[in-house]
Amino acid sequence: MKEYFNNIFTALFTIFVGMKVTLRHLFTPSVTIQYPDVKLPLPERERNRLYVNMDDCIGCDQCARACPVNCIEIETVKSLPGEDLGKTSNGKKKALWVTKFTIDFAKCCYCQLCVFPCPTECIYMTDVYEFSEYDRNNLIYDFATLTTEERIQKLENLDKHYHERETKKLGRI
Amino acid sequence: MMYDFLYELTGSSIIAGTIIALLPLFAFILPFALFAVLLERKVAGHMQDRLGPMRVGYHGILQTIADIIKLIQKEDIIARENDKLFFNIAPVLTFVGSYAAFAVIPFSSIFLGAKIDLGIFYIIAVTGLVVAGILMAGWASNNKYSLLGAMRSASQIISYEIPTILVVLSIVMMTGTMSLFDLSENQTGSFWNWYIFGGPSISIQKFLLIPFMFIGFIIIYISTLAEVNRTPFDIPEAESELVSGYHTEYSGMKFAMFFLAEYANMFAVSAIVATMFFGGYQSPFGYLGNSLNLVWLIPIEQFFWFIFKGIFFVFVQMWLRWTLPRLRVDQLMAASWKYLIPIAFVNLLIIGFITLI
Amino acid sequence: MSVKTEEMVLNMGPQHPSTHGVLRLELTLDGEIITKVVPHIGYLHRCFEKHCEVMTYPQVIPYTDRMDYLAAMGNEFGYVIGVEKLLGIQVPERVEYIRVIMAELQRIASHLVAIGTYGADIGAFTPFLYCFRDRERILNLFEITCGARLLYNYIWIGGLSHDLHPDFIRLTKEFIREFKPNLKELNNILTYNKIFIDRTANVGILPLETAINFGITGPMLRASGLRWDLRKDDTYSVYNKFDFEIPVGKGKMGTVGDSWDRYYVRVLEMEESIKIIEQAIAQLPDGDVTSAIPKKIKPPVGHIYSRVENPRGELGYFIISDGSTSPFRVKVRAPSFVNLQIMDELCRGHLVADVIAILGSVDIVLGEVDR
Amino acid sequence: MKSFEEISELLKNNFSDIHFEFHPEAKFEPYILVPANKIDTVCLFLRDNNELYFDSLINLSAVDDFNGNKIKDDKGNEIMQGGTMSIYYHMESIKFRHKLLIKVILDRDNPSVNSVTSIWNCANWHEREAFDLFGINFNNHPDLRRILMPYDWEFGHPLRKDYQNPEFYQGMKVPY
Repeated sequence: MKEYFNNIFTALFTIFVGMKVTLRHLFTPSVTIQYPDVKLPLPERERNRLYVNMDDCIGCDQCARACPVNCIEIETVKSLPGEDLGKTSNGKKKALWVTKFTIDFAKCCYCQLCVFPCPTECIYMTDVYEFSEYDRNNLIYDFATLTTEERIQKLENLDKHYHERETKKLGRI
Repeated sequence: MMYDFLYELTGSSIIAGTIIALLPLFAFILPFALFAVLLERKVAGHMQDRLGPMRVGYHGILQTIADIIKLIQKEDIIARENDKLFFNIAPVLTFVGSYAAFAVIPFSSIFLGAKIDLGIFYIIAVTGLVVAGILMAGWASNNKYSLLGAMRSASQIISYEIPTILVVLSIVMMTGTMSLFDLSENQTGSFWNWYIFGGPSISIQKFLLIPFMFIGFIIIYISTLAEVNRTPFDIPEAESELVSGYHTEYSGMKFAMFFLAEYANMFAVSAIVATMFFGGYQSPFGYLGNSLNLVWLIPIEQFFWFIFKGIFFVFVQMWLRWTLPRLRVDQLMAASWKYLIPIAFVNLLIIGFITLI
Repeated sequence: MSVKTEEMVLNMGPQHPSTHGVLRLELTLDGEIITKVVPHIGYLHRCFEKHCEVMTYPQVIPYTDRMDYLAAMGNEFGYVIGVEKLLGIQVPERVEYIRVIMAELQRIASHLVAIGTYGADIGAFTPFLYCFRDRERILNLFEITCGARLLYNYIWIGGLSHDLHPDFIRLTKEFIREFKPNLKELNNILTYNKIFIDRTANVGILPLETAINFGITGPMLRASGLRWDLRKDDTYSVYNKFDFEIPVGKGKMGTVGDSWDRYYVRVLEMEESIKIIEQAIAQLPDGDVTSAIPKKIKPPVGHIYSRVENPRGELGYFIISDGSTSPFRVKVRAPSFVNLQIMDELCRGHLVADVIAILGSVDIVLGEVDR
Repeated sequence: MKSFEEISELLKNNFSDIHFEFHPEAKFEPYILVPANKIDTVCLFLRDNNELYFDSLINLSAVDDFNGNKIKDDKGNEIMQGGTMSIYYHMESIKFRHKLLIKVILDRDNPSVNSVTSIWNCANWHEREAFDLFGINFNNHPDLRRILMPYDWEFGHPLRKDYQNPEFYQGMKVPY
């Protein structure tokens, strides 16, 4: 019998204690913010969309190798000996034409493994996180700065160059 | 009251009757349901440190209207395997069950549906319809989960009907009348004359009754909570187990009917508790109308007080919903049969003795 | 003439609000009483172990985060300790302390999810939101240090990806100061609530022998009364420098090893984790966190089994290396995978509503079960 | 707390007929090589002997050693002939706090070994996973069916090194 009344008492007591907690929370200010109008400031080490600063990129393929999901595709063409491709910001001479540099953000897992090995720090993460698309292919970003004809033209120079060197070598023998 | 007034006005009983029948629905229940849904979501929000709906209208005021429009334009799916007849009747029946109870609830001295002197008896009989509606819904949707949910809710409502009746009996025994109108009239004067404080007469009986009336109030409040399927007794639509019980298969307007029935029932139940224990439409501190002797102001004040008490109890129901976890089915039955009913019996007995002194 | 009752098979999941992910429980019911539970898993299988065989050692770390996505720091910790043993690297003192702080913060965050969803399963929705409001603060701490909120790739082989953020210490102290009263408030609203106790006490009792035989580890084993915690019994990293107790189930509200005990052990563990964090912050040495990170990781041939005390139990990595830059085989002993086997044993004879209570107390994460 | 040598000693004189191979100097973890058909008797002894009392099996991992000879099959992709597969049993005694690693080597073409589920229930799903991903079948296992892959996956066992993804599975393209 004692346990019977004890049950009733604890039931009512704990219900009232619980109600006291929720009542107190009725008057504490809420924590939610109205997202599209109010946006939380992001910390500076934030990891969102990647950005590649193409003038510094020397086409060394370190980031593509470090990526666990292989979402970075780079194609480079050797420059002809005479050509001058300009310098990177820290003064290193560029030797490769980067004809193709695409990052597929549908596959990217934002793990930042590509940012660390880059010798010229040209690939880094920005704080843009609202870039959803309707079509998955739009998420493949192409960073290469050469227009399409230039890319074809670079390839031809290279073949012509090799061809000349072959003939010269043949010629000499 | 209202009926005689309308009868002289329109001259024919049919028109007066229909107006009286439709008045509570359109004048009160629909706006109340709109308000209660928004109140529930706002109360839930702020109790959980969040804001609740803020987008539709200023601070989310038009949210329920948006919900209603959404539900209306949703497709009303009737599965091939459903038992068509019962599937369509069920929501109507549950709504009628709770709507019919409004016929006798005294909103104020002049506005009263029907001044029958079997008030409470009629209400308890009519709320029985809801059980039939739920069982029909559960069976007709031909889905394992709904059948389980319907079975559970039927057994729950029936087993919580008994403590309600016992407490109602103790009130009826004490006051001698079953008509809600007389009940409210007896509790005039200040809040000290309310039945929760032992009724109008100043005598030894009054002070003896106070503790037992309080116990009676707690029992009836808990059991009406169960009858309306609110937490901690909302097992029929326990999302975690039965994927929302008997109204799983419903969509569109029929689901809105169930939704509306729930809120109408919530208010009906808290109105009955307020009438029986907290002096229906009586104001706790006397009327402004008397002091300014504007006689026509009193019924409006009474209407205001009644709505205030009703909404306060609806708020407490919501408050409980967002604090307590849910009981299991057998614990729910145990709570009713082992705890509420015995205590209600003893309470009835003691009140009987006290009224005999 | 006995009425022929036919057993009803009820499929709970894989899309079910309270199975904590894509798990299908096939319940055979006799009326409302459960006679058999057959868990069907594999809906979230992403072949982690096949990935490891084609990735280099550092590239596997983002994959380990995705196994138990609620305790990503713990997963990285286990894997990185294994590879460091293979390479024989000794990590600077500061890295060890930061790893312990991060692991313990992750334990609090993971237990908050476990407790919040457990309350929501039983029907109390409000504590769920209180727990998530506190968890947001921990995620913000992780965000300012390594940039991500859930899958960090922060603990690297031989060190860390970033050093602590300048005001990380201040924010952590602030969090701890504000978290303690919240924990007490959580106890008021949920732990000692009579309805919650009725729903969880004496439900799903796990005796100690069956727990050990089924290989159960973590809060479930401790709730059954055994004081077994890898941080103390098989000490790794610098856990021996802190003093903290291991909470054990005492059957306060029912018998030892019931669902309430499993829940309550997690609440006490959060308090212990706070103690560890406070001591770790006090003794945090200085130093460079990226000094011991090797440029080329080619461990010698051999195999190692390294294990770590994750919020859900013992997470073990069996790494076999064949001398090349990518592991030959990585077998993961995921705690949720092992703890889930006990569901049939625990749920027999209970009601349908209890299955949800028991599953909540077992606290599984499907990413880890299916790997 | 028994060291690896004491455990080896105990095993040697209890099972004189079984030929054990002890590797105390193995890189990073000493292990004992046990013949495949005797694994359940040895494990039962290890669990029930009250000096050793290995009452908890931590982990059971199957490894495809991939050391047979590679040949080309008709469709041009290479498959493995011969070679071995091994299973590692990590076990631990909670009472005496000592750990042990037991290795079993099986033939790769039709690997089969006795199941230890009767000794440690924990092994049940580990063995089902080994069967599902490697194709090792465990004799007298309570219900040996696939656990992680779909139940009707008849394209072989994924974690084998020479596993080829099927083109279509029930009409769905597999490699996306």
